[in-house]
Amino acid sequence: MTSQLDPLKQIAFNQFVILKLPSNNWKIVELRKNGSISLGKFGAFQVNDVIGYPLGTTFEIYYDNTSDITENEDDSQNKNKNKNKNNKIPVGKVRIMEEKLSESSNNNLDEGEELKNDIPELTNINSSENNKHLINIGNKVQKLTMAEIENLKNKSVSGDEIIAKIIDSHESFHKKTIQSQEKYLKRKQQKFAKYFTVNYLSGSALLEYFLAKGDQQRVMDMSQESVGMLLNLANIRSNGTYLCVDETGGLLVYFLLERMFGGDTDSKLDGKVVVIHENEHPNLDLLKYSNYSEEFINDHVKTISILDYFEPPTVAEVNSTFTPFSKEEIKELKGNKRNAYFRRSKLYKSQLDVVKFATEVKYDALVVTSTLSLPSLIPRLAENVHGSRPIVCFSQFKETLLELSHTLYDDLKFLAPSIYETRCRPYQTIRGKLHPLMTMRGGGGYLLCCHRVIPAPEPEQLVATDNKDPDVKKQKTE
Amino acid sequence: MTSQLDPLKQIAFNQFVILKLPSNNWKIVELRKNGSISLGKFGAFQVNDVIGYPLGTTFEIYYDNTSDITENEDDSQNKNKNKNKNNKIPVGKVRIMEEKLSESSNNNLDEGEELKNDIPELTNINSSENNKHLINIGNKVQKLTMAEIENLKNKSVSGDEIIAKIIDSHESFHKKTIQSQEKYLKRKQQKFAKYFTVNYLSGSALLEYFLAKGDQQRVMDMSQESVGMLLNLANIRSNGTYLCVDETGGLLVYFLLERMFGGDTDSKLDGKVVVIHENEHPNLDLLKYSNYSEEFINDHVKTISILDYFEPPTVAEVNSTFTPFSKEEIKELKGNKRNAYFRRSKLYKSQLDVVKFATEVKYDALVVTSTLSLPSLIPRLAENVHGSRPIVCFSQFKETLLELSHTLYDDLKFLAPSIYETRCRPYQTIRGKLHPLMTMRGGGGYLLCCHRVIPAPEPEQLVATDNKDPDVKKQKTE
Amino acid sequence: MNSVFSEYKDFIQEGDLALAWISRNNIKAITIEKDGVFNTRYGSFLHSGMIGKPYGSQIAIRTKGNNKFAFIHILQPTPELWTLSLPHRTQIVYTPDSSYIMQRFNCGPNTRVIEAGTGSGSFSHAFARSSNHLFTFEFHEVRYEQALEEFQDHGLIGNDDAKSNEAFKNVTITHRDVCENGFTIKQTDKTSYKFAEGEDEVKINANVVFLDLPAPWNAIPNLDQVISKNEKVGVCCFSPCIEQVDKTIESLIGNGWTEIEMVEIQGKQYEARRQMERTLDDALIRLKDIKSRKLEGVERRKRLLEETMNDISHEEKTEDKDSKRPSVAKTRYNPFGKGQRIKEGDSNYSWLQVTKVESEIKSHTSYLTFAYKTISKERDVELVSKLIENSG
Amino acid sequence: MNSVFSEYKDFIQEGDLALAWISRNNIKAITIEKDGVFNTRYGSFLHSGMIGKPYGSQIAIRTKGNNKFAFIHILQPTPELWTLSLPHRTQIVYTPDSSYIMQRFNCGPNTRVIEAGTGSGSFSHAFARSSNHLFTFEFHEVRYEQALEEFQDHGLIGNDDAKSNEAFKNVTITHRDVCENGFTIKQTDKTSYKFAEGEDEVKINANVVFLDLPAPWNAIPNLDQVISKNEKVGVCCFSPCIEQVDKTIESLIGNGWTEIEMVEIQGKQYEARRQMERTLDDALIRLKDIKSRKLEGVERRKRLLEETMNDISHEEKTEDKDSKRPSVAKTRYNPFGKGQRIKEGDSNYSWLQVTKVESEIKSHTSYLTFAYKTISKERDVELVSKLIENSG
Repeated sequence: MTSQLDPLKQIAFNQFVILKLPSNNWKIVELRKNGSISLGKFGAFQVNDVIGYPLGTTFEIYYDNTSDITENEDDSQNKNKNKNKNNKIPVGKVRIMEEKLSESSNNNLDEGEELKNDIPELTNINSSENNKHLINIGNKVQKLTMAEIENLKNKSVSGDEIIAKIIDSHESFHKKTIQSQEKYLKRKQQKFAKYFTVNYLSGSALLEYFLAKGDQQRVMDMSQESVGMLLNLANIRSNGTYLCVDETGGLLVYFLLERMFGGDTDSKLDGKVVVIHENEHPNLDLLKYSNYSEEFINDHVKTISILDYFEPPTVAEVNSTFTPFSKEEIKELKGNKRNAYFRRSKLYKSQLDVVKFATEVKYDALVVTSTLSLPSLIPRLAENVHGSRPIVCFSQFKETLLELSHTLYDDLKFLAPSIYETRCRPYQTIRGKLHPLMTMRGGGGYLLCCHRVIPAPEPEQLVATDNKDPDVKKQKTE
Repeated sequence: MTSQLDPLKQIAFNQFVILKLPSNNWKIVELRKNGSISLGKFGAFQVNDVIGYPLGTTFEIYYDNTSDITENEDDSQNKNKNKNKNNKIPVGKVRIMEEKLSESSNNNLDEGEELKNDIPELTNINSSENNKHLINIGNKVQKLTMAEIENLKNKSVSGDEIIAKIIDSHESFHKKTIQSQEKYLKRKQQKFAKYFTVNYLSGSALLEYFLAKGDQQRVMDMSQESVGMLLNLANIRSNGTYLCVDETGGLLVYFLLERMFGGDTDSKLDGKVVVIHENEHPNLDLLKYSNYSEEFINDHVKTISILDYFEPPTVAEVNSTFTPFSKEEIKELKGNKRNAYFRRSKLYKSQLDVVKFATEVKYDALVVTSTLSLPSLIPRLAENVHGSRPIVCFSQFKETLLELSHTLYDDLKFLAPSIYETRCRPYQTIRGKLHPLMTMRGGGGYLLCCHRVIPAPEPEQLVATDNKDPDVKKQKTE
Repeated sequence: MNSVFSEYKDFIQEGDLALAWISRNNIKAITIEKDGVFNTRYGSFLHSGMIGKPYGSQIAIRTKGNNKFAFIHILQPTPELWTLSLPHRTQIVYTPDSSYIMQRFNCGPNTRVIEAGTGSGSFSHAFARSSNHLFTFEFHEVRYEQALEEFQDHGLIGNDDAKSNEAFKNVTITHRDVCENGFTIKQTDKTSYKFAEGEDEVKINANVVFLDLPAPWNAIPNLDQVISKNEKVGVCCFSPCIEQVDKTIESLIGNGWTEIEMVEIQGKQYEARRQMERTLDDALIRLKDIKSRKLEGVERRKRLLEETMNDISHEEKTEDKDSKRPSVAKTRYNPFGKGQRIKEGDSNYSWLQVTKVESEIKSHTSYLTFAYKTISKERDVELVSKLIENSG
Repeated sequence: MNSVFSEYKDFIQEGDLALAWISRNNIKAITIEKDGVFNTRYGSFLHSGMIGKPYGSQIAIRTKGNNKFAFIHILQPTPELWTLSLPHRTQIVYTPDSSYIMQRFNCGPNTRVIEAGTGSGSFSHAFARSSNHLFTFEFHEVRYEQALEEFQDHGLIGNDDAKSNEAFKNVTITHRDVCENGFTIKQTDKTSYKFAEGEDEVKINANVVFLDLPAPWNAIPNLDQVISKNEKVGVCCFSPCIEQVDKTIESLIGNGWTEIEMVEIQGKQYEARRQMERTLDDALIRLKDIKSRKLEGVERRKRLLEETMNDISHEEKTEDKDSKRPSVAKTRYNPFGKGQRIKEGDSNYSWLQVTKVESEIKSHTSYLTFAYKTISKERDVELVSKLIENSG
């Protein structure tokens, strides 16, 4: 194999990446050789131009006269975006842009506040004088017409240059208060800036993508901090075999695989995730965004329906449906017959896998994001969890975990179920203007964690009376 | 009436006040003329010596040789404290002491941190050099013996002076790190300082007293912020008539009266609190700490058992039990007969009050802190709440309010029940070392608030189908 | 003029300021007029249909277009409801903060409050309810005029600070930059205060101070002139950024304020919801049902195929099942109503009660920095002596 | 030596480091020895009774003194359980913080981590689990020695950073003041690293950096030498005070780090409890019962009194009832078990499930300041050209 790009570090072909746009929106794209990607009002670029740079790089799109402004042929993934009049976005060139200093300047900036560092001519006058003489100005005093701005946008000008021109032509800009100047700049930057950041499509980025879209329900209102805590509490390692219920369309599995294999499709580590699903077919759609090969997924992810899992066939039953042929017999098979044999053989092996994962394997953790009633589900799934291994359930609602917690308390096979809440509180991280963001998404869900244990056989009657705590109360070491 | 002290502003006789001690403990005492109050290891003082100073003043106790060190006669309230060997605490003199700059220095200081401003010779070296050469020192290097310290304590020396001496005699003090020096000082200050602050016994102070004692259950795990929000959401004013269930031993009523009358027993405002209780007798014990007269309480607080409230006698029934005498008849009554008549007359009037408050009065708010099942209690109590008036329930557990919330949602007499959580997060407020306190009490409870409304008679069938929101969905003003 | 904020009213009357509750996030202030109309997207509510009804009444009309009904509730304003009715873009001190500040200062009929600046006036209403007098200062002239008019309309403006049973009219608003010019109010000032004959300066004697200013440290030195001298006075500074807190603490220390403590208040609101209880057993039965129906279909198709063709191997027929599934309903047993629109709480299903926090929470409003000061720590020795001598 | 931290073990074996779970707040590390004894207040647990049992087994003994049983559970350590077993006075990075940091950095088998300082080593265990290699630095010599020994005992120390299926031994600990002397590890250093022949300096190439230092701004300038050059590298600084955050941001900006964001993590833990459901109707019946029994008592006493005395007025007898109440049980109907000790969940009563937060919560641990840096934003033009030319 020749020298290759490392898709975990560099922007590589045939990789899904997530783009961050000036509007703070996210866009997931696949990087196809010779393709181009349209970002709508933020311009369009050639995929080849960004390949090889480190993941996380921010590019500015610019248009100069020498460059042949090719019309964007548009990827299928962008079709919906371009229904408006100008459905051919000119494809520009890209150059590397220095990132904003503060995360807040892109993402988490509160209304009416702007990164001071970016705009050195604005000083922070901390006095009530500030907006005493505030003037209420609209767009009227703006001398550049929209047509002129559009023209600038299609010329060789960067977003920052356009903004500078707008400010120059804005009569009363300098009469505005600092705060409203900042607001104005911010708005204009978001409107005209043509830059994007190519980020690694981590589980967290994928989660953020859905949350930013307002699609909380799809990901069960899970937060990054909750899933991080789930993975740690479940002691997820590269070499474990984990039982999993995932109602987030594969996002939980995406997270598990990332933690176990680092997103590396060539990983030689041998961990496994066994996914139990309540419908006929599993829904792990989101794995399509991962860079794992089909082979990798077949090796490391097994899916079994609850019916097959809880009422598996016996080995004898499976064997009765299929008799492996000898090598010679296989050789003799031709065409359809041969294909049919291999299909049946594959089905047979997967049925044997069902038997194995449903009856033989003891799991190293049970991790669940499910809207099925947990008191009915968890104790039965936990049967095959090895002693001392963690059980971690995520739920959007504390009340569902409360129910579960009481059920597990009353069962000596579970040690000390506890409900956890973890919340991340981001700050506007600008020196001189530090404070927590004024608004945040609510929610984020809750976790229940306990350990599977094996009750001592002897004195059960004594313990059973004490359902709050399976251990001796007040017992202390000397 | 001659010039008097204002017990809302100044330390006055026969007033309950709450003392703050150097240990950050609280102590409630009544200020009896010519009495003395013992603070145990923090000394003792004469009540007369503190009378007339503003509430909130901090006093230092000192002992000089000229003062006759009278033995503390000890108030009944301090009896338990003094069972140890030295049950006569010498009564010292007091002088006004300047308060600590930061609340944190008394109260909320995290382990291992100390008010820099107090100890100017300590500088904050922000380097990992700090405790590189940390020496583990115990009490061994302390040259003053405990006896010597006790001697100093009984002499004319203030706490700060003792500490200075201890530092002088402490060989390795200057070898300690800043942090451990601070810790050491803090510990010594708490041990030897003899000062106390005389605070107004507000509802919040009384609440804090129980919380600091670890008596969360007694006050239903209520926090100051929750009760403050309850009073605001319930729109408590000086001129309302409020229906109340108080399972905190009168603390909620204490808060209501404070908000309504400002703690002023001479108030001419005419608000009323009607307390419904589930036992034979109401428990408003904590009102004993208030400075209200019996007359004031009789005028403004009415207590009715749930039985009398929900199944009140009729006016006719009450009238049948008692026939008022004419003035002449009363004049003729003598001795026991006369007393008995007045007792029966009082009972009669209170029975008429029961009828009035149970059947006639429309209340201006319903405020409840009760462990009775709220879905069974609130709708019935709310019958007599006037339209547009708030209903606010405090509960230790969100789940009890959740139940209630569903019940009220399904009833058109209640508008938009919502559950509120409010939490105060105090900071270590020391310049250069600002951060939220590392640990806090959990809990604080939850509130449910809604407004009593009067359903429109006509189209009930339509509304009843929409139990989530009695209003038209998506309806907007133009 | 009556104040709807200081008196409990039973019935909706002409001239009242009332709140029309359309939904949780849509509450509008209306003044009740005989011929008034309150227009909403769904139709018009005539004020005449409200007058005379008790406060809290639900008002129903037939909606435009279809034959359904639309409802609003008419409420008497309270400071808290008033706050909710303000447009969210206004800078507002919300109830979790305002109620905590009021509680911490034991606000009640003896409290004399200074507030700077007035801003949207939402906190002013709450302070007015629970104080002897509120002195509020606004440096922005237009906002001053607006607030003055509003407070007058709301019946709050007045010198009446007697502890009486009358409706309180206990708010004074003054146009002032308190950082530059302090808090004293004189005859010559632009203020709502009505000076009495010979009265030259208002005796403010505040015991509670609330500073909602970008630079409170400039106002703090001016407080000594106007706060009560012989009692403990509290101040609270309301600042969004931590650097402001630091400068505030510096100023408080420099000006002799003590017991300095900064806190944050975090308020959350939850809605009661229901989540369907879906048991494992039901899910299993459902899968079995699907499986058996599928097998039936396969069998039937197999028979059909066998009847009509003979050239395709047995195996392919089986493998093909997915693409040629029969068109019968996929499942008969549907315990969770999959594929149907189930209304939350539908009584055909069982539900667990759950709480759901708002989708967007106010994670930060401002830092609250509290401090206290007692200017004079003297006592009236003569009075105290007299009290001690008196028997009692 | 096997690492109990990097391999799943099924059975308790001699030599294992195990955790004895006594209660939620009392978890002790023990090394299983043939003749070992684990002493608790209630009795002694013989290791021999544990060996050979599966991990997670409950171990029972008869308690001292009485004839009851005492139990512990024997668990295999995980980084999270290990953290719980540490004494609380130690400065520990707790799971809500550590798990968030690891998630934000997508920690996994390709992550190369720098940690300074090692401290209690609790976070080191979690990093070791999910990284290619962990380079941890501790400036305090005694703590360095302790941590080195502990990591060795736990089977974590080693140069093995191959992506293999073998037990990871992927921790290097170095004694170093990283503020003063940076992060490079050389032959001459006091370190656990085993240098290969001719290897003079460790190739750290970290892509994740965690700084738990009082003055991270002194260490930040030293990072460029040891972080990976051709990828985006993340740093997280862990500081309790806001002023430290400010200085950290200043330093990060000065040293070319971007996307700076500070966050706080707030973790809470809830316990499931039950609260008795006490209905109004039951309370009413109870009061009626009390009332009727009281009337009975009054009537009976009245009869008694009337039989024996004649000189007390009727009224007084009635009024006296409180002091001369008959001695019969006060209530017969006692739906809430008043005056009795009711165990939470007692099946004679009905209960509502409730959650209760810990009585003391960790309201603040530290501020987490994140930033990112890509030292080289070049691309290998030749390689990219080749890739583009290849058909694909």
